[in-house]
Amino acid sequence: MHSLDLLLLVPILLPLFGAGLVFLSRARKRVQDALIVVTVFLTFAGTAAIYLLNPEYRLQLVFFRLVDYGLSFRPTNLGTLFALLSAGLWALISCYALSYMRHSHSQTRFSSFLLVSLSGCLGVFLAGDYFTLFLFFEIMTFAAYPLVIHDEDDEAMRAGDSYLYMGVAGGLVLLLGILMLVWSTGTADIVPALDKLQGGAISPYMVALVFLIGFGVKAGLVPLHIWIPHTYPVAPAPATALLSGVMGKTGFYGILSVLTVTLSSPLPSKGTAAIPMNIGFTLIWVALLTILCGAVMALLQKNVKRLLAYSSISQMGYVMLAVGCAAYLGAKGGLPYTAAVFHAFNHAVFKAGLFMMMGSVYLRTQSLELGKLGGMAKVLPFTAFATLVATLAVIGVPGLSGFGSKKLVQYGIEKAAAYHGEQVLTWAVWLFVLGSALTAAYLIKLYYGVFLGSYRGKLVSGAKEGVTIPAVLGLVAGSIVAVGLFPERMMGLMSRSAAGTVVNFGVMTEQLAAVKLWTVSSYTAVAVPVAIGVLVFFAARHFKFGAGTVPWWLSVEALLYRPITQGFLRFCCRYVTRVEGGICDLYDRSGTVSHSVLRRVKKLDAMLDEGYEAAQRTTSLVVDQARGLEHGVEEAYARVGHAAVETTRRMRSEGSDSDAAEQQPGAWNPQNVTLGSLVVAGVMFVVLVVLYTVGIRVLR
Amino acid sequence: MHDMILEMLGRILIPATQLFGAYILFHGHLSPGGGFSGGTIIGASFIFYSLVYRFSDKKHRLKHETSLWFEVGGALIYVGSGLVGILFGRHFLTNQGVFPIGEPGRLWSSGMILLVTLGIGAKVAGTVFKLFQELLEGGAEPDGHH
Amino acid sequence: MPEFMHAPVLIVAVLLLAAFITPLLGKRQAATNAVFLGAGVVALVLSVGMTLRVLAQGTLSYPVGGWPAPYGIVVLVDVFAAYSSLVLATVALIIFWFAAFGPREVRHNGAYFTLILLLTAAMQGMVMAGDLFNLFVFIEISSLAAIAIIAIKGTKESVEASFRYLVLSALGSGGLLFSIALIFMITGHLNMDYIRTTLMVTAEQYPLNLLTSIGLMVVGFGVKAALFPMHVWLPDAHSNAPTASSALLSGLVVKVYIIALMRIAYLALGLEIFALFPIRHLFLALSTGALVAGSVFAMVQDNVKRLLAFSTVAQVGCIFLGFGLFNQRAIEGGVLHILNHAVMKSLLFLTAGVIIHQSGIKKLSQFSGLGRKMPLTFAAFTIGAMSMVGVPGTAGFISKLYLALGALDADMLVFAVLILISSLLNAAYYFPIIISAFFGRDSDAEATDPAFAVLAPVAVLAGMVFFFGMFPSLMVPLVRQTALLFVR
Amino acid sequence: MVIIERLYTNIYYLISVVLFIIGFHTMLTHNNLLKKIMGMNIMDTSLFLFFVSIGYIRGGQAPILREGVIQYVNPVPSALILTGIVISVSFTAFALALVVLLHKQYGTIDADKIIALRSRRHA
Repeated sequence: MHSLDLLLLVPILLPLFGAGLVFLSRARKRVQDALIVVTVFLTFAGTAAIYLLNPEYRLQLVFFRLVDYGLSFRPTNLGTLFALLSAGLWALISCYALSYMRHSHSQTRFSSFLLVSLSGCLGVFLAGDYFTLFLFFEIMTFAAYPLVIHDEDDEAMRAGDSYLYMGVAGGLVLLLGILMLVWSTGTADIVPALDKLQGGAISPYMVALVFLIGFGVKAGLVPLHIWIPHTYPVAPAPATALLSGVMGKTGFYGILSVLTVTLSSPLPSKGTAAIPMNIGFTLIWVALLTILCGAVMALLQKNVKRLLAYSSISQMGYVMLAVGCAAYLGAKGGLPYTAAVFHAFNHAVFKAGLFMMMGSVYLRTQSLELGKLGGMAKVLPFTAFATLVATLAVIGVPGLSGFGSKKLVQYGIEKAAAYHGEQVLTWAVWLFVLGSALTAAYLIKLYYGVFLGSYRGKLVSGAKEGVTIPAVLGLVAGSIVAVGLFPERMMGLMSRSAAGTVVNFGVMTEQLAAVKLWTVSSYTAVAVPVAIGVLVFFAARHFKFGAGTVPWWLSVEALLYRPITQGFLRFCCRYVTRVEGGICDLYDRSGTVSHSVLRRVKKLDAMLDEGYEAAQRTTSLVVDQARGLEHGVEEAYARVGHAAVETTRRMRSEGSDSDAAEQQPGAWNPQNVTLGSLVVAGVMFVVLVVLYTVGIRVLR
Repeated sequence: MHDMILEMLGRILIPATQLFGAYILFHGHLSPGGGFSGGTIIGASFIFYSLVYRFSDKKHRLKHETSLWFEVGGALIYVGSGLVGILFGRHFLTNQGVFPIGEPGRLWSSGMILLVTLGIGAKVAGTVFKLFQELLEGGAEPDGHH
Repeated sequence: MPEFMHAPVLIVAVLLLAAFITPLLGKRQAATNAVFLGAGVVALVLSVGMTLRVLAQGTLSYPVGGWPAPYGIVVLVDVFAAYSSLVLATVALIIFWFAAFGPREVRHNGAYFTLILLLTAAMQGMVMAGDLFNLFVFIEISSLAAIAIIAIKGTKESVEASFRYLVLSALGSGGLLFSIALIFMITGHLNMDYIRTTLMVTAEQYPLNLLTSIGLMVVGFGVKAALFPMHVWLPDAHSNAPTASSALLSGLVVKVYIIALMRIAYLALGLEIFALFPIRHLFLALSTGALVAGSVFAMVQDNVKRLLAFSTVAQVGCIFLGFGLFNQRAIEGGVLHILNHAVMKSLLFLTAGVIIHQSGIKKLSQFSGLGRKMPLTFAAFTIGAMSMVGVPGTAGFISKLYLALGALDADMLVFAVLILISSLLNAAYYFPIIISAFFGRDSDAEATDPAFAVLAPVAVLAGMVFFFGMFPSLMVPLVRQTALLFVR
Repeated sequence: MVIIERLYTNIYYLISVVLFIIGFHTMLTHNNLLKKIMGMNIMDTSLFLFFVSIGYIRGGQAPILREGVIQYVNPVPSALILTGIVISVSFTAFALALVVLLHKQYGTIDADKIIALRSRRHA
């Protein structure tokens, strides 16, 4: 372990440490603020150092063996780039949050979890294997929950539920994907593994699908996006800025890693090359669906933050489109790869900026309903200007950051359409243009609704902006312009992040060199969608399109998720109660069965009883008879004895006259013992002896 | 309340029962019998004793502590004589080589077996009587408030 | 380490001695506590020493009284026994600590401690017994003590629940004794080693006896371990017991029977014979039922302790799943889950007890806003719940991970998905509690965090949840060797 | 005849199984708690019979060394059953104690009535 490698711990541990300190210093507001600022900027500095060092040193840090796989940090160029971006945005947004949340409740909780989720987010970008990535992914998900539900009203709680359960479910699906990967390849490291996957029992498509679902929840792919429109509007502006600008990018980062690193092989054969191609092809269409759904839904919204939420979905669709193209093109996918990274980068900056700008509007108006707003340009001229810059950047006006990246995405999709000769993909190009037009339309709607016209509501007078918020917004706007002015240089920076992926560097450099941004045709390529967008906007305004609300039952949630969850629960309950009932039934049934058996036994018992009784009766009968017989015999004996006595007496009286014995014939007298009684005693003795011997035999 | 017949019977039977129990107890290693049987018989004599005096008489009443001491003492004798083996560097409950073994067939003939039997007997007698006592008078208050 | 040669017997003897001395101390609270905790500490020290010895020198076989195996009683401490003993000693000590200094729910603390010590001694004896009959005796002692520590609360429900437990437990014991008798009939031995060697010869002659015996054994242990369709006694019993008892019952007692069953499986029956009958598939089916049914039933509970009890039913299913899948990693997962679930379920039950004691609220629907009034307690509850859900970094994640990998190893993707679904279901019933406690509307209930002495054992358990989540490698040598006992 | 022969040789096992089933059945199906306990005892007794009869040898003597005795009954089952009896006694005693408590609290020892009383209280 190189000592420089320990630098990797700074962005992970410093925010956690800072969060602890912030919690401890909750009594002293000034110290707390200072701690937050110091922590985020130190973290930013650490991340910057990693970014600068990484290409040369290849920092890596492997820890104690967590399970079999260890906790490892092995940042890629892409990872360090996004870590730098996240830390930077986090620093800006934290400063913004200090001003924005000044009058809010539970500031300590908000700040602590802000820092914890920063740690989680940076952990995702710096992770060296999927287990580490997953660990920090989950930390981020859970740490962001208190940020989402900060307002604690009913709406926020409901949004929080949807955020949390989608997050947990996504996390579990992701875990399943990681398990599949580990099981079939034996490692969770982020390395090319397609060859091993191909031979395994689990199809690579399955793995890709599971990973896409797992990361897609965070990235907001349609139809996994349902938590976004619930969550973004209710979270405080800094939290939304982070969710949309940074945390959503972790999903993008994951998908990009899976598609261009894990599901690739260093030396693709014919069989393996088709797999990422097919996956990329599918992703392109999912991404187009995401772009269009997001854009249309954004156009229909009346709440500014909800509009921006759908806009985020739509913009992430662009990014995913580029990712799909990169996967589709394989080694020749350098241009769309750069496009994806570049657009993700830009989107992070301008969308975080837009949410913060709307936050500063909200501070003055306490409302973000488009119908009630208007004329803010007069109240907040600087914010209006910054918003204009950001909006135009999203639309893709030349000279601003969105121009270069959007152009690149368009080139990417055109390249994909040309590459394998799939005719269908030319349609994708047209859909792309349609998406751009819709984007222009809803952004015009946004800007028009908020800043132009006149404001009829009441302004919150006490809430002064201070210096921090304009400074942050200015920085964002400035960076948008700066990036927009030198897109080629940025492209060079972005393309460096393709190191370690399937992308062929040489081909990429050629492709990028061939890109001509500053041409008339590219201006018209921007102007046409914008013109269509303006038309759409006015048409929509004229026909009051988007004034009504979309019926709830048409949403994905009502159509897909709710029936599934409810069905599952109902199924479980019914099934389980049935099983439980079955068990109880079984117990009962066993009781009944044994009862019936026992009834039989009882009958048998009764029969036996009867038998006994009969036997008894017979025996008693026999005994009676025997007794009678005995009586008779006794009488006979007695008579015999009597006769004998009489005879004796008669014989004696003939000899001598004595009557003494005659008075007590029954008394014990040896003379009374007659032959008959001796016989009886003898018989009884014999019977006893026989009984005894037999009994002993038997008893033994 | 005194019952004349029970009392007279008790006077005759209780010593005899106890003597018989003691006999079985002490000859546990020589003939069928031993701690369990002997202890139960002695315990039964205690039960008989309390039945005779119907628990009314404070003077004749056996205390809970007494049966507790019987129980605990018996168990302690058992575990203690087991531990002696370990103290002598042998195994738990070792008999040979730790306790003096007399002539076979005599009362003192099998080392600690007699000791252990006595312990078990005390324990069982105490337990049997304690069970009886507890079933008659023990038990928590009806609704569990204490 | 020859000093620890006597440890297996001494652990049981010390606990028993303490159990007998405690009632003598009467009302002397300090002395009672000292004896009670002292015995726990000594048992833990002995257990640690014994485990180290077993790891260093292999299986420890201790002939009681110096008599050799077929005639004498032999205590057989292999890796599994050492591991189980260690788990028992550790978790039990923390629960002792709570029982001594936590909120008092029982009138006769002396008698209560006696029962707890007896229960612990019996459990320790059970996991180390080398012959079937001593195993049976310890099972009976532990059953009796377990029933008694429910009824000792003295409320109507607890007495009724404990009577139901007693009846079912007696049925289980009857089945067990019958099965032991059948095995004795076939083999003429009670010593597990000798049974195994004899069975190799005689098993083929008496297949019916053996089948009956194994069936009765699975049912007997199943009733005692609350395997899914035989769990009917558990929710009432575990939810109506005093807090420390609930923790002890749910955390340790239920699992000890699984340990005993599995020890019989590999020590006495031999795995070949165990594999002859479709017990593994039975385990798989029943544990699936347990995972789904336990979670779904937990979801609809309103009483916090009943919810935890139903969750135990599900988690027992998880452990059985590991043994049902029957490969290296799945068994490692099941064995680890014995420890992890012991730690986290004790944590949850103890915190639930503290919450109920401090606030007087049992119903989940009234938990709203309580978390802000007693943050430390609910933080501990949250940690336990997170671990039950299987959030990475907590102990529950590790065992679920192993189980899921084991399911994949067995080529049964279904069970990996099942484990994840059960995690999701866990989330669905644990998170609403936490969310409503921390972020819900304030209720008018009065509650504060208890004193530090009460919270300390809870805090230690919470620390253990994280510790075993971050450093599972500490237990891995034991667990791995244990799994090797099964998968040779 | 073979059947009778077989019955005769296995009469103890047979009787113990019959007793076991009677005990089991009594335990499960009777509502009266005392009868449940009786069932438990019958079941235990059947097991003791079973166990003892395993070790019994016709014509064997008590296993105490004496001159002139060749056949001994296997002492192990008897010794075990002694323990078993003790366990059974403690189980019974404890169960009886519980029944006493239940009677104090519910005023009945009928399981169904107790459940009815409980559910009424809950409702």
